[in-house]
Amino acid sequence: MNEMKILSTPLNIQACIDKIISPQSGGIDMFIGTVRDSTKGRTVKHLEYEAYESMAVKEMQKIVDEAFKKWPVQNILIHHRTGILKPGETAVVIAVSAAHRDAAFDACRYIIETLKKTVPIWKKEVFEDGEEWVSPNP
Amino acid sequence: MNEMKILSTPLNIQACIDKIISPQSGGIDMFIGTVRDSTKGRTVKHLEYEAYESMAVKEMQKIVDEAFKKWPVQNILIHHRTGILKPGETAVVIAVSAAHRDAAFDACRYIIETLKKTVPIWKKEVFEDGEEWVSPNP
Amino acid sequence: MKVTILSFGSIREIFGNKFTEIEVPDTTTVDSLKALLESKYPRIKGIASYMVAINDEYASGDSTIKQSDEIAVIPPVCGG
Amino acid sequence: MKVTILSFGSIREIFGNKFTEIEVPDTTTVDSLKALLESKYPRIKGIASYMVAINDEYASGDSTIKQSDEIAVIPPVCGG
Repeated sequence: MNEMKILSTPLNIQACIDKIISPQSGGIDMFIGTVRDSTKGRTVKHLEYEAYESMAVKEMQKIVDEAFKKWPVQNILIHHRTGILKPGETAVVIAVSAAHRDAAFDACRYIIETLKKTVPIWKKEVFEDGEEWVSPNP
Repeated sequence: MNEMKILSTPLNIQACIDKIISPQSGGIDMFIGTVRDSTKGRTVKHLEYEAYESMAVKEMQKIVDEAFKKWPVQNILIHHRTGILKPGETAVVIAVSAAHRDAAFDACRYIIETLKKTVPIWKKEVFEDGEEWVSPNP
Repeated sequence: MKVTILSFGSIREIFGNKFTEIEVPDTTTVDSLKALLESKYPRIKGIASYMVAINDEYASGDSTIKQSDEIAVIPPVCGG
Repeated sequence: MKVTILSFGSIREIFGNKFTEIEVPDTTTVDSLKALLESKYPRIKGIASYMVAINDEYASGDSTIKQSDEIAVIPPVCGG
């Protein structure tokens, strides 16, 4: 099973787990990306996420296909939120189930690393005194 | 924040996340260990988990202390269940929040690896036609 | 021919709109489209390594653009 | 002196009970306790590298046991 979604509503983490948990799995690794309240000492009011939805889902599918090729994993879910998110809110959930935990850990980490490089999603940090599109880490 | 618990009731994953999520964190890595329905081709009816509770919590604390020393992480939670668990049920939840995801991933993986080696918890696999205490992987 | 360019993030803010119409020669590559956009919107030259996507796929500089294509300008992505 | 031994998992099943009373010399090390247990319950010799814990801490073979200690026999652990 795999499911990729771009959502404009709050992500439901328990629902994500319910979708990928299975009696064939021995473990799930889940990454939850949340909005931090500060960047380089500046207080973040909120973040604005924007996605090129049709392409983002296709790029997510490529990452998932690659993960299935590289590791013996069972189910993969990626939910990414768009719109205005306040500090503490969840921007992304990546969950991977596998018979054995090493595959789940490796695939989950690969997916978030690659998502940040290839999936067309952008975020703008809004501070008390300005705003800035976030650049990818070099 | 850190919280280590041995529980005889079903683990509540959403409650675990609610405890460790924080506006200071940029990410959470969570490992969920679940009961598989088969081992080496044999169908598993259920597993029986047993813990030396007082010592298990102390050993968990040692692992958590070490993780805080090794990585810049913020909150760590370990909930481990005991008693009879059916395939698909959750035996352990490990959740780590950090400002940056690398620390969360590394610490979470370290914790589950070390827990399996040092924390006094045992499990017996009950099959249709017999039962067996599970040996640690060599 | 007239093509409509989709834009996002920092580039959308420079263009001023999510959809931008632009007149291009009938045979246009991604690289020549970029040159055209950069002459019209010089500020996008400040954006490191933005990409162009054609029909939801990253396109190389020598890819040719057809009028029926969905063309998008993609500043450096930063999801998660 | 008489000490009570806590046991778990496969060793608990061999002992037949979670709590087992055993008579040991007044000055007994972990290694000599293990030898005593192995002579009384030979089947535990089949369990690879079981440990003894004193007061919730893994104890080395030369640690001495006091009557007031909480002593536990720990087969190879396998949580998660």
